[in-house]
Amino acid sequence: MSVRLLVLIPAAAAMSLALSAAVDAVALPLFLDTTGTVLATALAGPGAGIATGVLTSAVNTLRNPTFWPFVVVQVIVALYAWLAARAGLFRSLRTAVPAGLGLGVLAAATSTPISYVVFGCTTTGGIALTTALGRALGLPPLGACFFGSFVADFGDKAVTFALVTSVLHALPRRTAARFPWALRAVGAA
Amino acid sequence: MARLTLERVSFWYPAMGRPALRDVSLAAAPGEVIALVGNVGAGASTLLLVAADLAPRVVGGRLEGRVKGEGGRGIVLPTPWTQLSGMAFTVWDEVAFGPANLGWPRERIAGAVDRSLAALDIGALAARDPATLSGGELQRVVIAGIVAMEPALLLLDEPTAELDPEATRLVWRLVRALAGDGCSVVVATSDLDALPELADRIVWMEDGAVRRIGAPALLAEQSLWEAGLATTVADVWRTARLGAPYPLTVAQAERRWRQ
Amino acid sequence: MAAVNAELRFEHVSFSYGTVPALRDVSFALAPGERAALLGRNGAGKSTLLRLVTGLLHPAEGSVSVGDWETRGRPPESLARRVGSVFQHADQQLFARSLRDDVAFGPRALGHGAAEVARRVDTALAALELSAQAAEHPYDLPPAFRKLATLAGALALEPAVLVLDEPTAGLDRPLRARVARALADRAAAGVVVLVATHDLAFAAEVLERGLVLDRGRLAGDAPLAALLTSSGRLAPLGLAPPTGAALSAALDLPGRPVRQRDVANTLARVAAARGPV
Amino acid sequence: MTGGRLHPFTLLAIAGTLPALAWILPAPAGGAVTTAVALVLTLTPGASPGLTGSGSSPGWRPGLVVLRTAVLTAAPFWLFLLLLHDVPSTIAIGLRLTTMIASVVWVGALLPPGRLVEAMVAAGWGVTAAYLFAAALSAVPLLKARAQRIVDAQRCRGLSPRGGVGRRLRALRALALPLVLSVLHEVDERALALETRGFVPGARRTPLAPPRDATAERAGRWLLLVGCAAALAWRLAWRG
Repeated sequence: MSVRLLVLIPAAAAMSLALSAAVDAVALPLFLDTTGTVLATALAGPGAGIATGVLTSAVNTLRNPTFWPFVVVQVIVALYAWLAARAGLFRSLRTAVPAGLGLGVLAAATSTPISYVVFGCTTTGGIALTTALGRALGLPPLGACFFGSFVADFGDKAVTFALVTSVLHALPRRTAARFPWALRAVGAA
Repeated sequence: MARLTLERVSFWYPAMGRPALRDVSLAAAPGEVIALVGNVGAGASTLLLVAADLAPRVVGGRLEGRVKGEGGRGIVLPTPWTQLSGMAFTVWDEVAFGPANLGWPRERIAGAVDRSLAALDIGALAARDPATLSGGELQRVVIAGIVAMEPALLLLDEPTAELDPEATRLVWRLVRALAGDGCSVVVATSDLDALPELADRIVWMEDGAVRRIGAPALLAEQSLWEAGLATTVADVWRTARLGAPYPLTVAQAERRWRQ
Repeated sequence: MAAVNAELRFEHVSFSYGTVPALRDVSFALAPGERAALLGRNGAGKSTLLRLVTGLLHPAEGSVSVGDWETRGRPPESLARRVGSVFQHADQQLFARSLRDDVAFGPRALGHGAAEVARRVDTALAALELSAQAAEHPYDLPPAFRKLATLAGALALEPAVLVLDEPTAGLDRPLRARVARALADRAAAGVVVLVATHDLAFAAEVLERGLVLDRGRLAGDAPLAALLTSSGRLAPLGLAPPTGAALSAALDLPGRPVRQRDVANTLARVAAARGPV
Repeated sequence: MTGGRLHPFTLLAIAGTLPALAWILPAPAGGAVTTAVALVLTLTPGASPGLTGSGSSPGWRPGLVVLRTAVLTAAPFWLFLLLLHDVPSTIAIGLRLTTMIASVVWVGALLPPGRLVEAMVAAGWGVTAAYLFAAALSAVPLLKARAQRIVDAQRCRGLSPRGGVGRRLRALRALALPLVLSVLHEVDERALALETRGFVPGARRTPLAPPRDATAERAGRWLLLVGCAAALAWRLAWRG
């Protein structure tokens, strides 16, 4: 592991958590806390991505004590982003956003059992309220919980993939050439 | 015995066609202060990275020619906020980061850290969290972090860019003191007016190549003046079309004016 | 290119971060075309004052106005029509694939049409002699050029007031001269230029008035040349006269010029009168 | 019990054991005990500001501040649980969550990050693990400040963060991209800084102030682990 790639991981993790300042400015219900995980995977492969995801969860737990069980979701996101990068899905928004929506479903499906078992579907206020709405619509408990997580997750992951795509395309030539996976992720390898 | 020897060195950054260094030869002796002067893009920063054995080893790219360094080397880059270790939550630990990596015993680390904190006049910041420092304070902590490793060759890239005039004078005094203790220093700076008292030799660089090497008096010569690299006093003296020899500093001008 | 001319006015402005006072009862006015240096130690309130002009902060007491616009109640994005600003580490705000696109960000955000945006961008790039680098990726350029790019971005807003925080940090002498020329040109067109800086050599070249902040109070408001040649007034700020002014004092040149050109001309005149040196 | 001077690994072991037991032991008795223990722990005077620096707020005894943070973080969960579940389930899940929240808030407030890094280095873990955790933790406040500076700078260029979702997403791009690009651009410089200061991944380095790790504490940590395993085995056997 070169020092350069080693430096990328905590930088990407901290950057994910710092993005909350941008999200707050535009008042959108997004987390973007897997941006670093997806970006590190698209730039340096699954190893860097998983490490970034785990690190993001570890540091995030200190701010939101209830978030550490979702380290599993970060690992799933890294693996999914690896497949997307190998398929060069970051080459344009047209391929990246649908991939992001797909990840949204997968992330919701992964976080639902965790949310159900650990939190009784009250991970965040938003998820609890949408779960209650699901129950009111007659969905079974687990189904309602999935509905709650899905509404929170699918938009977030789609925007995350779109953001990573525009980052990869905005990268200067010199920086992109230095990361092993960047060119393949945008389908230019 | 030279601390640093560059023989006909050329260097290309990765994915860049044009060389950033062209056939550069330079040797730095112990106790000597060499100043690299040149406009943006002249190659001074690249030369320092090569001298610090970071290019091409870490930065990548291709190097031709021979680079020989003797003894420990440390470089201070011009962006202090990227130079923090990230592993220290107090200024004292931050300055101790380098020495600790060298595996020194704790007593030696403590001595080196306290000396370099005092040398940069930031002893009062020792317990502070580096994340809470101003740009100028951070720059001095980064310099202290390299000085604490007691390098035989100290490389400085625009070390005073973020500093106010008082801190700038302190850093230049420190460079002179370190050279006095035998350290060789190569510094890239645009603070030309400080060089007559600071530098033993001036290296004028342009477009990746070394145009001239000489004593500080170089900073009053016609070709440097035309490139905008003369000291302020030399520039004023020449603009006023007064005769040679051209004074470099206010003090020298005053002596010439009194004659 | 009729920039709307507007006066920058502070009236009894006070501001505190929580309970910590940053500015206390500051009043001054800068007429169109005036160029002022904002001097003071770190923590004296320089950045706070500049942020009050842009609308990032609003005064606790008193008022800040740009022409007939009072900043109270106006967000920065609205004041951006009249105030161009560049703060420290501004190059971290760049994100376009080319210098031209980034400089165009401001005019586009203000809602100007493509032709007007192009005109403003070309003018701003030309003012800083960056036209040759217009198509380059900002991150492929040396850091000094990225800093110039953010200044070009502020010029492209064609504001009535320009506030800059250490615009010359990290620039070499030719690039500092470019910034000086661009600011002098804007001021001549009626723009108010307010620059917080430690670089007194740069200030001497292009700025004319000195506002001195000390622990949140306006401790001085005087012609800059007088300030720059008086080491007595500069020392408490941790500053010393720039080399040109120091030479002018050391050689006892009449009129104490501070601009390098003026020092050289006065020196030539006095030398001619005295006979060969 | 001066929590502050316990070895970092002991603090982490305790903060990990309590929630584990809260899930293993039968509700609601198990959860009630672990919650009580966790809440009492938050009263141990937090000496220096810990990982989250939440232990220091004037006027409140340090301990009370930590307790207050834990209670305020846990309260909304009880409310939402009532919304979705009957009372017994609410109590069972609520107690487990409160134990977890109180434990994390307690260790967050009590454990100075520097001590944890030193403990990792002293324990012989390569500098890599300590670097990854410390670098990410220390970079968050710096990058958050940079993200806010970028928001300010873009608004000063006319960017309005208001408007429809479409406009706000475009605005988000102009606020997020600069942060990401500047961080990526600096990766090289950060690597150069570490290299010039002798940082070699996986290498051993001199610990500056290794926290004292008494054998009793080390035994205690193993005891906690064994205790959890035993409780788990008992619970599985009891249910089986």
